[in-house]
Amino acid sequence: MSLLQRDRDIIVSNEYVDHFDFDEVESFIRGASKNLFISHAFKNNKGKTLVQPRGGFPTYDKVFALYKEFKAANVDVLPLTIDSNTRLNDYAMAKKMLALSEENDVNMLNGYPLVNQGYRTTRKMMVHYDTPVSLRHGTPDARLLIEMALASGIFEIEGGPLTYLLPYSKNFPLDKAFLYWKYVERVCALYSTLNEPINRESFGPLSATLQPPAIVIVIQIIEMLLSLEEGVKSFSVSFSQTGSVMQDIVTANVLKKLSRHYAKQFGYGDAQIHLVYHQWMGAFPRNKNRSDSLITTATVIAAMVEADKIITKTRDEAFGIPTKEANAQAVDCVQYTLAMLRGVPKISDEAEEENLTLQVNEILEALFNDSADTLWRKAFNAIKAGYIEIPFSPHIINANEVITVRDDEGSIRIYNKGKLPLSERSFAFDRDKIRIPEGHSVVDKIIHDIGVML
Amino acid sequence: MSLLQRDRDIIVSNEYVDHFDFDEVESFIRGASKNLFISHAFKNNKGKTLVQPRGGFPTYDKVFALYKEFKAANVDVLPLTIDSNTRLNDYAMAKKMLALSEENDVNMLNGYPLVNQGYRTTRKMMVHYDTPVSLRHGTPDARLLIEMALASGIFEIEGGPLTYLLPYSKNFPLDKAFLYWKYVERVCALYSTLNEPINRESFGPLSATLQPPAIVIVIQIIEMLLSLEEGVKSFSVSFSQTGSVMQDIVTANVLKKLSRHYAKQFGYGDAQIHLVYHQWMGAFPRNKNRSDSLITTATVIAAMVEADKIITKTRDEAFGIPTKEANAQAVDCVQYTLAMLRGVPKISDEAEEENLTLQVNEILEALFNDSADTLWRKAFNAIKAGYIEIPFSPHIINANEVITVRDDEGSIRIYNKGKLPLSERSFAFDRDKIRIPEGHSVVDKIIHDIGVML
Amino acid sequence: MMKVVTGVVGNDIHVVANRLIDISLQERGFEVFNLGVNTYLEEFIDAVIETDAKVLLISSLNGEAEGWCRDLSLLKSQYELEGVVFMIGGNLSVGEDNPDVIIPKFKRYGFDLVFHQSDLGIGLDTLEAYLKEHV
Amino acid sequence: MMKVVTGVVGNDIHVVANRLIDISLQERGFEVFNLGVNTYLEEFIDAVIETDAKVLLISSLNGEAEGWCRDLSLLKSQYELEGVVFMIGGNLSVGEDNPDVIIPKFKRYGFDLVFHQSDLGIGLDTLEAYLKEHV
Ligand code: B12
Ligand code: B12
Repeated sequence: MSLLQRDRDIIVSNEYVDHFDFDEVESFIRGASKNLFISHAFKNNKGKTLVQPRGGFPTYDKVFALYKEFKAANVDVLPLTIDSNTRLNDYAMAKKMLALSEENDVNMLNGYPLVNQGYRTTRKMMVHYDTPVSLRHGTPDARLLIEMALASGIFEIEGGPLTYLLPYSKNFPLDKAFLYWKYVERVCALYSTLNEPINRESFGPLSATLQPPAIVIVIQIIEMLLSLEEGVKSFSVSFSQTGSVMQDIVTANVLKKLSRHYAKQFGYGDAQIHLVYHQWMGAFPRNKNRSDSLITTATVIAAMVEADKIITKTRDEAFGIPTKEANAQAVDCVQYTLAMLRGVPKISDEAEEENLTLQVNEILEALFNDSADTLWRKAFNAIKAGYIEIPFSPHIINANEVITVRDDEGSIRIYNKGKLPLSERSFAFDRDKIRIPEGHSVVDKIIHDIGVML
Repeated sequence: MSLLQRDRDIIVSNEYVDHFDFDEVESFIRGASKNLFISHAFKNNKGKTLVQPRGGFPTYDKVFALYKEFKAANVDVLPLTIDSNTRLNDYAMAKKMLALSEENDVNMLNGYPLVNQGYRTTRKMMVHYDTPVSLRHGTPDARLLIEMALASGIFEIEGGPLTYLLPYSKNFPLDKAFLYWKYVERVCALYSTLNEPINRESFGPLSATLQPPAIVIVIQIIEMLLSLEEGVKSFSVSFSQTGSVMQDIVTANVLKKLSRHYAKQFGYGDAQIHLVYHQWMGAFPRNKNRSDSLITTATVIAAMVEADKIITKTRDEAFGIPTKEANAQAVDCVQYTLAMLRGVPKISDEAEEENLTLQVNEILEALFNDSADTLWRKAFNAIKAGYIEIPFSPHIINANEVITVRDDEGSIRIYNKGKLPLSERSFAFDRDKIRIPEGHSVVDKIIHDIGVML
Repeated sequence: MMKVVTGVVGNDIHVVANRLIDISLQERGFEVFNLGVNTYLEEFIDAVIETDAKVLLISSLNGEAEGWCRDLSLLKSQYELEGVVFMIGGNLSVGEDNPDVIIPKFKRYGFDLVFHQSDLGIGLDTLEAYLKEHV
Repeated sequence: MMKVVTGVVGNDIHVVANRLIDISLQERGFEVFNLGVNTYLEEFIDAVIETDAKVLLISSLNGEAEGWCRDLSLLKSQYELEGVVFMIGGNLSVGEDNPDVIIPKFKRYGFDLVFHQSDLGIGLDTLEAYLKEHV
């Protein structure tokens, strides 16, 4: 028995898990319908931006009904969003809340408690809908969760040691997160040899609040490399609407270019790299019609950046977990908009792209130059040293020195670079574009810039 | 008494018009609030795209209520859409239907019968709202109508001898239309000396169905020149969403450039020329949420082409005259979208713009070379000869030879050039891009291309 | 070939549907007399009599159909129009309105077949079925 | 300076509002003990006792407030917490819910001031007014 398998046996031996039958799972995946694999859809949908909502409810029946609604709206990829207790491996609380939800027909969880529900039950739904499903969680230690997901027929796993830790956790140890995600990558790689590849996706939106593109791209590339290192063959890098159309375009162009560049440089030129665009992930307006406008605007931008997949929001965003109807309506409108948009121009901005490329390369170079022996240790050191940090992280390891605000065009610019290893030149490019209105403090400006879509 | 004044006296002596007091009207305009003049708003709103809906109801009270709703949605320019009996100078029918509408509280007219309502009544509303109002009608003989409008405090007049005839009339004589519009221009020019200039606007959407940009631009320039010739100092050229983002951008760039170029060449370099963008004017989807998406998409494009004004549609478009609530909701969402959009890139396409410029110049050159002595006669001859015609005109003078379809990018291309005086080269540029799918007739393709937003 | 008179009633100039209706009727084997847009009820009746058409197919898009068509029964009583099928379709009211109200109303005005905001293909299928049954 | 303990309750990691609340409370002259996100009710109570704070201001954004706060009265009965103002705000339910249902519910759980999806400024104004009246 391999070392990995020994770990896996331990992981699934958990009081909240029924007997986990690895052989049965393997043969399920080997024979699974191609339609369950997003990697397959990417290959066969050349040109069409796949549409994926978010969503999850505590009970099986509610998720089933949600999927039905999505399918009627012509969804391309179904989501399975996990509740936040499961995200923090608090299966006891999840179990209690699931029971309450089932008894009282009220949602006491903000997502689907996949571990408590189990893979035998969940798989029924996946096979029934025969559509790619993406696992959305935000879990630093997702080992058990992804065993459950893959066994259920969910063949896209979102997240990564940085993107699911820095925005999603307060004090989960980062080194452990790296190791736990290594496990995830390995299991994904293992299963990728059985049928179509399992797709891994990084979570570019991070804390969704004034995230500078350079940091987003650096983190995307690190997580991509960590995944490809373990043998994953299909990977999606992602980012969310910045608030400036031009900055979205520049970010997409550089992210596409550099992710492919580094994959190749590290010897993974055979991997498929996809681009995912998240509709606005920050604070939404409290007017549902305006939210619809924001959603459509994001869709137009996704078409402009030629995203392989778009992840949608809903008109209920500012209020709470959306109803299935509101969620499906967004899918329908996004599909309509993508289908109706024609003659979308291909745009670029050389100076912006050059500087962003420079910033990313500078940070990555500092990271690669770290003396540690493995990439994850280099990344770990870089974060500890503050060479990489994100604005508005709840995590204690995050340096919290970098300050970003918007320039007059709405682009997010680095105001204080903290310990980011940026050259004077690449930093000045950003910094020089910032104008704090007279009589305003930087804090005023930050508050204003967070609320830019309200 | 001037010749013009003699005509004016005759025009307003009509059984449907109360005594028309020209002196009083003149002194009203002289002292009118600057806020009633869109020409003033254009000057002071540098950069902000003004938002104007469409709308009109038969009764005063309903229009008043409509305006209230629009103001709450932060409208920039109010519309006054005229019913179609008034458009065809059928004041008797308009009167009858207005009476029915008032008695039964049901809308028996699809707009406001301004002539029957009279300027004394209508002006009260305009002064009350103190906001620029734009007259939307579609009337070939608008002489009486515009006297009423200007006397009411409506200081933007849409239309022109071609744009309000070819799409809006079956057999109204074109030569008369030219002369009647000359009257309109003169009255507008006259009043323009009293206070801020009266703005004239041409109606670029035409029949809103597969209109090739070259013809739209040619017609915009002709109407602009005819207006400036008579002394108008503020003019808006316009076009409607083509269905291809790139074609919208190219059309806007060429329309802006050439309208200014010809205004200057003809000696009217002092006139203000504005660009107006109409949200999709063709057949709307019968799904209101999708209509909202179409409206937002159009708004994003308006920002990309840097329109001075955008004219909005509503989610009710496919169903009927919109409710005031639906209409105001569109205004609110368009304002939200314009305000929230940041970092919108400036785009162009050299090859497309060069060819479109060539096509416009070729047609205009043929027109200018006509031996007639005045511009309107040259234009009249050009239309009679089929040098200018629009697809889907109900008018008997329209040659109906030109056929247009969309290319694979959604751009409207000339398939059959009829008698349009296009060079082989500029025609081939369009024609070569057309691909009729195998097994389809051109008629199939046309029907498909009309329904491109459904 | 069965003769059909068609056109758009009243002060309505929406021509796009009219062009498509013309083509569709021809494709279905009718002989079409298309009076185009902006045609008054009397003109339609005259054309039906003149051409001896079996079907009068009226379009209205701009919402003003009612005002222009309420006198149909009157006209029908003044002329010999037995056996002619009267059909109307398009967008038959100003603003959004309920087909359950509109359709009976136009039937009362004297139309045999009424289509409010419905598909042209379905409308013409219904016409053909109706003709098979009644003529 | 009046002491306030604040933070985000339960397994909730939405930190943006928490940062703004910290700044706003300081600007209003409070001494702030910010426990940050992902803080359990017991930790809040411990901090209130330790710092002798007069206000406990809890945020919850991810919809799970109810599950984490229903035991407040129990805890209040176990510790000496007289005179402490208990306040909660943010987005207090999963999905869209009626404030008229939510606010009384959280009051029953033992909160003095409850704000569901309301403006921070108004919430803090109300707090200050409440403090003037009651303390
Ligand atoms: C940004 C964001 C995220 C970021 C957070 C990054 C971070 N670490 O902070 C990311 C992407 C990581 C994230 C993750 C998740 N999120 Co989130 N997120 C948002 C979003 C879009 C904006 C939140 C924000 O920063 N707003 C800006 C701040 C300034 O405003 P605010 O938080 O609303 O706070 C204001 C007021 O509420 C008020 N206020 C707050 N506290 C208090 C207290 C008092 C006393 C008073 C008076 C006022 C007050 O003042 C603040 C300033 O105006 C909201 C939706 C929205 N609002 O548009 C969803 C939202 C809060 N998230 C939600 C959920 C469910 C999640 C997840 C569980 C994932 C999921 N299932 O989709 C995870 C959370 C995991 C976890 N363990 O909690 C839901 C909550 C659902 C509900 N209540 O029914 C929301 C509403 C989205 C939705 N409609 O589904 N999220
Ligand atoms: C293009 C258009 C115009 C163009 C027309 C150019 C031209 N000469 O044809 C322009 C811009 C000039 C225009 C002008 C006006 N228009 Co217009 N226009 C439209 C629009 C956007 C599309 C119409 C179209 O071409 N559709 C494509 C064709 C193929 O579809 P269709 O016309 O709907 O016809 C289909 C069906 O109805 C059906 N059908 C039609 N007839 C029949 C008959 C039978 C028997 C059957 C079975 C089926 C059938 O089959 C067709 C094919 O599928 C519609 C709104 C919409 N539908 O999205 C408004 C619309 C028809 N217009 C409208 C109005 C009011 C006007 C104006 C009065 C201006 C105003 N007040 O805004 C003027 C008309 C002046 C006049 N004298 O009539 C209103 C009508 C309101 C109502 N019914 O309540 C509409 C609905 C817009 C709105 N919501 O306000 N318009």
